[in-house]
Amino acid sequence: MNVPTNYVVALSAVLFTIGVVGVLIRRNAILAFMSVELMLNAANLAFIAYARALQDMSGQVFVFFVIAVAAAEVAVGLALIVAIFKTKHSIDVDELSSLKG
Amino acid sequence: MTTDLAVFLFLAAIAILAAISMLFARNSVYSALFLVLNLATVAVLYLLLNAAFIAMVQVTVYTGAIMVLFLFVIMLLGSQQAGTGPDLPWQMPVAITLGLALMATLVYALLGRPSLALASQAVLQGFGSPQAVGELLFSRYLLPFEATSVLLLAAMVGAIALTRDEPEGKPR
Amino acid sequence: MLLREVVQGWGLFAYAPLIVGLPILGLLINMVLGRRLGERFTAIVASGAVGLSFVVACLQLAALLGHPEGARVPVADWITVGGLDVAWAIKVDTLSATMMLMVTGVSTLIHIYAYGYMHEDVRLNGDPGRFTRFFVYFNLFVAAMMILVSGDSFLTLFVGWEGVGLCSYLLIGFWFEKGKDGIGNALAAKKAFIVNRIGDLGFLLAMFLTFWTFKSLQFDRVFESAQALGAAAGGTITVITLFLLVGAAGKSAQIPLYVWLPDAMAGPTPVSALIHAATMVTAGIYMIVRTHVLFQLAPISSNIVVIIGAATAFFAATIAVAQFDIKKVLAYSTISQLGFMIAAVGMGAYVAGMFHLVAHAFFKALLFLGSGSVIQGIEHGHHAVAGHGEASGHFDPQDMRNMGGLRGRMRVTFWVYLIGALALAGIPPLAGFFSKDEILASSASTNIVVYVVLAAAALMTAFYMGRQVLMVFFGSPRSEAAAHAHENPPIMTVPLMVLAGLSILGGALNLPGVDTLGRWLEHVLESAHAVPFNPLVAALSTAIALLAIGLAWLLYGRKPLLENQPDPLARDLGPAFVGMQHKWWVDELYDFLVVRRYVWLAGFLANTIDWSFWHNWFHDRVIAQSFRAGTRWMAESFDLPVIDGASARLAEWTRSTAEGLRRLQTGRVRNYGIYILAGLVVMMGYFLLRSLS
Amino acid sequence: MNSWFSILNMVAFFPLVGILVILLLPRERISLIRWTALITSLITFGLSLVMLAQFDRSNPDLQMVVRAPWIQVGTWTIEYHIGIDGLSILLVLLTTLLTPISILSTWTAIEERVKEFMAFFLLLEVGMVGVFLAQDLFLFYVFWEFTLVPMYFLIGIWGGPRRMYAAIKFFLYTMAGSILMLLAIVWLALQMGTFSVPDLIARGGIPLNIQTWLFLAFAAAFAIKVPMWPLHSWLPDAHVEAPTAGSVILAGVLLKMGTYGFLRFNIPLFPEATVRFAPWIAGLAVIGILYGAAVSYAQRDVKKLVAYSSVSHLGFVMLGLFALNPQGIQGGLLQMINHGLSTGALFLAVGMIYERRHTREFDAFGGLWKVMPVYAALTLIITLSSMGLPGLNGFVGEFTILLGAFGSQAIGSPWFAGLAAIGVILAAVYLLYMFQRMFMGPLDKEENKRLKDLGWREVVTLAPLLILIFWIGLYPAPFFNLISPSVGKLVAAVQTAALAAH
Amino acid sequence: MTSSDFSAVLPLVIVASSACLLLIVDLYVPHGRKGITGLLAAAGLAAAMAVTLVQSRQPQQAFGGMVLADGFAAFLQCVFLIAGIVGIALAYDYLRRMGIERGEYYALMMFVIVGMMLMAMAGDLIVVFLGLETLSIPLYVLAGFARPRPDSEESAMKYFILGAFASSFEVYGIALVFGAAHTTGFQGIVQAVQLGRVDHVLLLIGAALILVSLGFKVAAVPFHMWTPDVYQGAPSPVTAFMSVAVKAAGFAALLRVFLVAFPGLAAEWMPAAMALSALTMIWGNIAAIAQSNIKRLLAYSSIAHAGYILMALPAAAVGRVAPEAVSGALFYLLAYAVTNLGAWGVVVALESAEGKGLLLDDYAGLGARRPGLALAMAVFMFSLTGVPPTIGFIGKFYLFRAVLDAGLVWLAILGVVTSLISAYYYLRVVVVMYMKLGDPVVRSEGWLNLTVGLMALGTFVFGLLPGPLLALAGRAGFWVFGP
Repeated sequence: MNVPTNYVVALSAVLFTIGVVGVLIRRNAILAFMSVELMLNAANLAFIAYARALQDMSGQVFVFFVIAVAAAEVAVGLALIVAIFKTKHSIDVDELSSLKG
Repeated sequence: MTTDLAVFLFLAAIAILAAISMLFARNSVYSALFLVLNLATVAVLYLLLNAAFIAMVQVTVYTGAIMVLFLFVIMLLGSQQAGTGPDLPWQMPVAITLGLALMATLVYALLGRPSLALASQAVLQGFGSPQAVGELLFSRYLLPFEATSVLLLAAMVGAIALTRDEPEGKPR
Repeated sequence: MLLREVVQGWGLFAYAPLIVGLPILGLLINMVLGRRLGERFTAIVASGAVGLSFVVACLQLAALLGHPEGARVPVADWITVGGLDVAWAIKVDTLSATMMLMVTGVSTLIHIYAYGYMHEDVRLNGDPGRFTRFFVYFNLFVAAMMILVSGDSFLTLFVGWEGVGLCSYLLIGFWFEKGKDGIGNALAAKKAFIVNRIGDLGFLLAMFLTFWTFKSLQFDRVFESAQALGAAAGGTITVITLFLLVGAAGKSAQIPLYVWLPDAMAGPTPVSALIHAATMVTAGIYMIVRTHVLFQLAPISSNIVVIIGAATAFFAATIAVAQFDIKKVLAYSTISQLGFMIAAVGMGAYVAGMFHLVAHAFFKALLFLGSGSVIQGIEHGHHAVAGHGEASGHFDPQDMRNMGGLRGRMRVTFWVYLIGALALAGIPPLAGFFSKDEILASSASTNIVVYVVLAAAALMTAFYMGRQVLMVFFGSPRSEAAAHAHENPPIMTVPLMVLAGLSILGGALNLPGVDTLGRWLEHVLESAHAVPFNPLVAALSTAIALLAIGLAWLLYGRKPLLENQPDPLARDLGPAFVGMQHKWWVDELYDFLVVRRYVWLAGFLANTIDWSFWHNWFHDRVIAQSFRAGTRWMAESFDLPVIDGASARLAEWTRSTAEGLRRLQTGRVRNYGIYILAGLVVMMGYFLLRSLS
Repeated sequence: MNSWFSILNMVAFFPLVGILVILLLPRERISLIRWTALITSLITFGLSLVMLAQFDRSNPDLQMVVRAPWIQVGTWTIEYHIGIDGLSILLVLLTTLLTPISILSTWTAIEERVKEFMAFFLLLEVGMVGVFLAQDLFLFYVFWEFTLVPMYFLIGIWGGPRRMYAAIKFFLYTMAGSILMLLAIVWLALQMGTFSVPDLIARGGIPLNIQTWLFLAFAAAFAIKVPMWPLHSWLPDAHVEAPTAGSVILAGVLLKMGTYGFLRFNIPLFPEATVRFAPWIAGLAVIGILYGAAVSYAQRDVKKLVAYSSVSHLGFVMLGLFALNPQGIQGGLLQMINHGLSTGALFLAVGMIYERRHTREFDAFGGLWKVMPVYAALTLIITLSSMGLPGLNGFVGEFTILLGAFGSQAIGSPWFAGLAAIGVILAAVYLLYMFQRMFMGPLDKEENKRLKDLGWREVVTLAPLLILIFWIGLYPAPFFNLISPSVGKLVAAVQTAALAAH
Repeated sequence: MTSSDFSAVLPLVIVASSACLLLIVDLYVPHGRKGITGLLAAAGLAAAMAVTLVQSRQPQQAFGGMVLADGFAAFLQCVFLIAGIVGIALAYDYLRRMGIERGEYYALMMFVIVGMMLMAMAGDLIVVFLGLETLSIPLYVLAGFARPRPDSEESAMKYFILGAFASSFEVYGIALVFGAAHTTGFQGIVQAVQLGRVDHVLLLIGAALILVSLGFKVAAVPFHMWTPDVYQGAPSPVTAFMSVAVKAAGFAALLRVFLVAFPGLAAEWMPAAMALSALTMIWGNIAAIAQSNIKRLLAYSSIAHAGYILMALPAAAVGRVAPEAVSGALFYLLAYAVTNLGAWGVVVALESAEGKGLLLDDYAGLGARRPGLALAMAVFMFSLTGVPPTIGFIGKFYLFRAVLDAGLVWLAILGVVTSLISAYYYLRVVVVMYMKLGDPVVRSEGWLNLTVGLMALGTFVFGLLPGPLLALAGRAGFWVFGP
């Protein structure tokens, strides 16, 4: 594909931002996680684009690591959600506000 | 406008739309499915950017495993429609404004970079192949690779610790 | 150094330190043993110590006859700092020896008298335990007075100066639970000390100036370099002497600082006699004479001294005329006489001043002791009438309106009192005639205005003394107490008789033409010039005195006052009498101008400025509370109503802002995320702007 | 003399031995604990007398120096560097004297948590002595701040009803000043490469504009401690709430740390700035003298009155120090001791009546002289000493201070001393007022009629102070002899620097 | 992988493998005896510590520059390991008391330490990222370890969401840096900057993103908001460990990345770091005053201290001062670790099973009830305030020295002024303990007492004689800049 790298990176930036906004505006914890995944995914896109442009495989290896990390995060995160659901019967992050002040 | 660019713009549009849809979908299941769409689109982009192996990983791990897990949890908890009360005041507008500011900054800065043209360079033999990735992983990136294994182990243990039921855990 | 060597080196001067040491020894003995060994012991120790001091003073006199230039007897180093070098040293010269003799002599007599007086007084006042304390203070006073007169430097003089002030304070406040409202005596004591301190401030400043001008505080050195510098330091010397005058005005009760002395009569009568008539109050005169070298170099100051002295002499006399308290009359008389002396030394008539000082000490001590005798006689009478105990309300044993006709009941007292009064009035050949005449003669030869003022004062002096004697001793008793009064025991009357003798013979000290005192003091007051005897002035003075006494007889003697009859003078003088009676409202004026201002200022500073504003408002409210308010801004979890004591507005403001910013630590994850994002956007924007510019 | 068993180390750290013993004692053995503390402090006092005996009074320099590297920070060597000279010896003696006296005063006053009290008290002594001995800025700062801690506890645990407020305020205010000093110390060391005070003085050569800032930073710490007007707001609170022994030490020693700081650090380290600031400091001192006196007069609580009187008295000290001539500085130094003695004694006296009546309001007293003659007489002497009656110690100090300030070139005008001298009158006004309200007048309160006069322990507590009050008042030569060589050296140095600056 | 590579990461290997071993052993340890696992974990950490101390070697690179094993890393590793051991000691009885005694606790804690060690020795951004994640993920779990206590779960969830959010920033930042400098190795970045081959703007944006993420970890304002909530909700021993070790790890990465990789950008990030530091000091200290819960108070205190340490970053931007500033930060971290761990120990001692005993008022009367414990707490509070002679004072002193040396006088003044403010709330703790009456419920548990005692002793003794530690920190500071 013959597209300027900047375009690809800009796309990644847009996706990243959508992810950021997603974390901030969705109250559903699962949605927040998914938004985080979107952010990571955006970063991966940037890695791949740079890897291609620089002819450096390192970028792709990073993506490999990031995906692994994402998997780990999801495992723990979902476990956490399940655990909280068990006690609170809700996954609304706004309801997690007994600690404040 | 070259074909490549047209393809790219098309895919980009799908990815962005999918992402936005994920954001605003009422039902979490739909959100998850939009995210799957987004991830798949990006995987196509990976493929086009000479990252075949990573594209495969993306499809199998992300779309295949992770998102299924998500869907599974959503179904399990029956929490498709979480959050019915009034939203936090100001949260939405402020978040979107700041998000737009961030996007503007990033996009402005990134587009203004000296272009790293993709076409002019011939891709090296085996660039992005599983073999190349594997070689790097086990030479230069041996330590991070090992670290990842520890990380995954830790995550596993953690997930178990968080969900395991313990009948005997009685406070003293 | 062994004592013998000392004696060999200094001759009899070597004993000079004893003059201070003996009274101190006496007071130490009394402090330790006095209460255990009884009144007699105490009185003997105290009087003995002072008596021995008198003996030592006589030894100094003897030594001076051989070595009239005197001596300086160092005892110990005191303050040696930088260029300042002050030692405890005794200066014996003819001037200080005169004072020593006079003070110790009169003191001895008064000590003896006080034994008798205080014996009764402590019983009348209901606390016999204080007998010893009185003599401790008395001895302390003599010691301090000796330090004052024998000091060889400004600073050691100042020690005595403040020391006598302290004793004065202690003795005025001796019956600290008595007086008006139970606190009057304490207030009088405090007033005396503080007014004296104002004078002391002048003295202090004079010392500072002296030191930095002449690099020393020792009299001899200061005078030497002052004479060397002469007119070159004229301005400074004028300032120094003016400050010294402030000091003298404080101690010798001159305008404007005389107000403490009448109040000081709250002390037991021997105190009034010793401290507030004979000795302490003359310290100012002594000091001016001591520093006459400076005053001579500062004519302006000398003139002011004269003005102050003459004005005081006249002013105080006017007040004395209209008083009814037997001691108050004497107190104002003292102030007036001190004015005479001050005027004299201001005119350069140092010898005359000193002469009057000594003579006045005799007859004024006599008068005070006599008045004490009268008062105690009246009190006895009062007790005899009213039975025992203090319960009997408003009776004032010092009010002359309650007396009258004591001549027959207290014969000795009457006679000695009469002698003292005539001496004070200036009837020849008593001591007062010669000494006062010398002052009048000097003034006549220097400034006729001063002469007139002083002569007027002398006229009033004779008048009020006549008035007093007539009111107290003649006529018939105006109260039951007076009717039952009786004479006091010899322990009190014998000293009176001795003093009466001295009042009669005191004039011999410096008879015109013989000038014993003048020659004696010549060794110190080189420049003192004796004014020749002026027969005209003498005759005039005598005439004035007789006239005044006659006037008094016309008013009070011809038709003695009856009980509750108003003073005939009030009718004759009208409003002026009211003014005199109320001391021209000076106390009230001071109270209004100074005391109340200061009380208000102190209260304002303390309560408003320091506490309300600075402590409570600025520190506790502005600093601490704005702090707490800011805190609540950032982390809203604290109970807002807790803001204790905050003004309503501040609280409201805090509340509303805190309410508005409640969202900061809301506990909502998504809010927290906003902060992260905002931080990022700001930082990134900043970076971008920096890198682009 | 670089031995760890040097006498200075012994003086400074012997109380630690006592603390150790106290900590090992069971807390119920109150009397044993008290005796241990008392004996420890007495031995410390004895050791300080040994130190005095070894002191060479003709030598203006530091003596008995112990100097050893302590901490290496980067290129700096922070040293354990202590020594004594004429500027500090009297203050050390004052500290070691007041400590046993204060401990004795707590015999019946402190009944709760005696163990902690005594431990903190001895700890405080270590800190105070350390402050006066330290010759390394860092070490000094450590001791300086360290004294806050035990004092904070003494006020906070054993104080009056508002003790927490007072304790925190005391801590915060003092710390507020000293942190600026810390920065200045670090800055100084960065520029000069050493913390050693003698070395810094010897090296000199700090430019005037920098001296100005450093002077102010140091002054911030010391002026709050003194406290100079208008930084005195913490003082009445701390004094009123502190237990008697705490007040005695606070007034007697801790405040002196401020004035000592000016003398030891500000003046020799920043001589040009000192000369430049002298009139300003003198001005503040004079305001403090008059203001403190006026405010004292309006107080109705005896302890508060005495507390405010410290503002006035320390104004004299500051005025003397910044006269920058031998009279002023020696007077100031002596006045520090005098104030420690007389105000310390006043606080003791107030504590004695407080213990009997549990109030300090004037209105509760009156006519006490009648029932407590010994108490009244002793208090009178102390009061007179405090108001500077000649023949007692206060006069010697005040007179020399005023004399020095009057002719001081650094202050530049006799007006300062002239106005300050009015403070002498005002002192008489408020002190005599206090005496009158407490001891004179009729004895009309029922509670007062049965008061017991002082017991032997209380008289013994006051006796050493009274002896010194008379001694210094009548024969101060030994004291002046101790301090004059060092002061002479200091004055010479400052004057050289001042000349060089002009 | 060569043997030198291996030796460079030996401590890390020890910790990781003992963690794995622990997982296995734990299966055979019966319930109620899980303490054994704790002891084994502590032994593993101690072994790693011993190795670290013995190694104490010349700076070296391993794994092709992925790892920089130097004094800096070794120093911080010691801090982590100490924190870990203390975390175990505090948890030993606490877990049983709270009914959450599970063997995974220790294993997870060791995984966290592995992550931290990776961060401290990272020579490449990817290692930083992986270290960060290895640190964070088990830590999320640990925060929620007291489940089903709602507070604990809430704390874990908050931490998780925000943590993941923040690390995504880092990933994106690394991507941009990779694009800008063509590498993620520190040395590569430096060389690229020197050779001018680098896209400055891109690099800056990447740096900003990384700064946000690391700022989150060290709890710098405005990325700190999670701290009080998470600290409050997490089990106290975890909080103790977290407040010390995570902060240290965050600073390790922050200092490494910004001083080793991005010195070329100092002109830009220095003002930002200054602002962050200033804000953090102000906010942390002021907000702490209003707290009535001791855990929240210590959380804000922890934020405030992050502000102080952050001062080292702008100071280090002045090249001459850099080693000094880094040493200052390192020493401060150690000082903070010792002090804060002790303070949390006291918190643990007072926390009762129901999660009660955490209010400041619950400390009333501690001075009378448990003088030793109260004294220790007082020492910690004074140390946190920075009163000599405590280690906290030396830490501040050393740090301010660097800051002043760098000419940042106003920052130093702000630092001292805010530490004055901090005195207010630290003293309040002391006030409550000693000057208020109360009857607190206090545990007396062997390990706990020992730990608190040791920390108090350390706080005091190293405050008097900080020489050796200062020397260590000094050398570590110099070594960060490589041979």
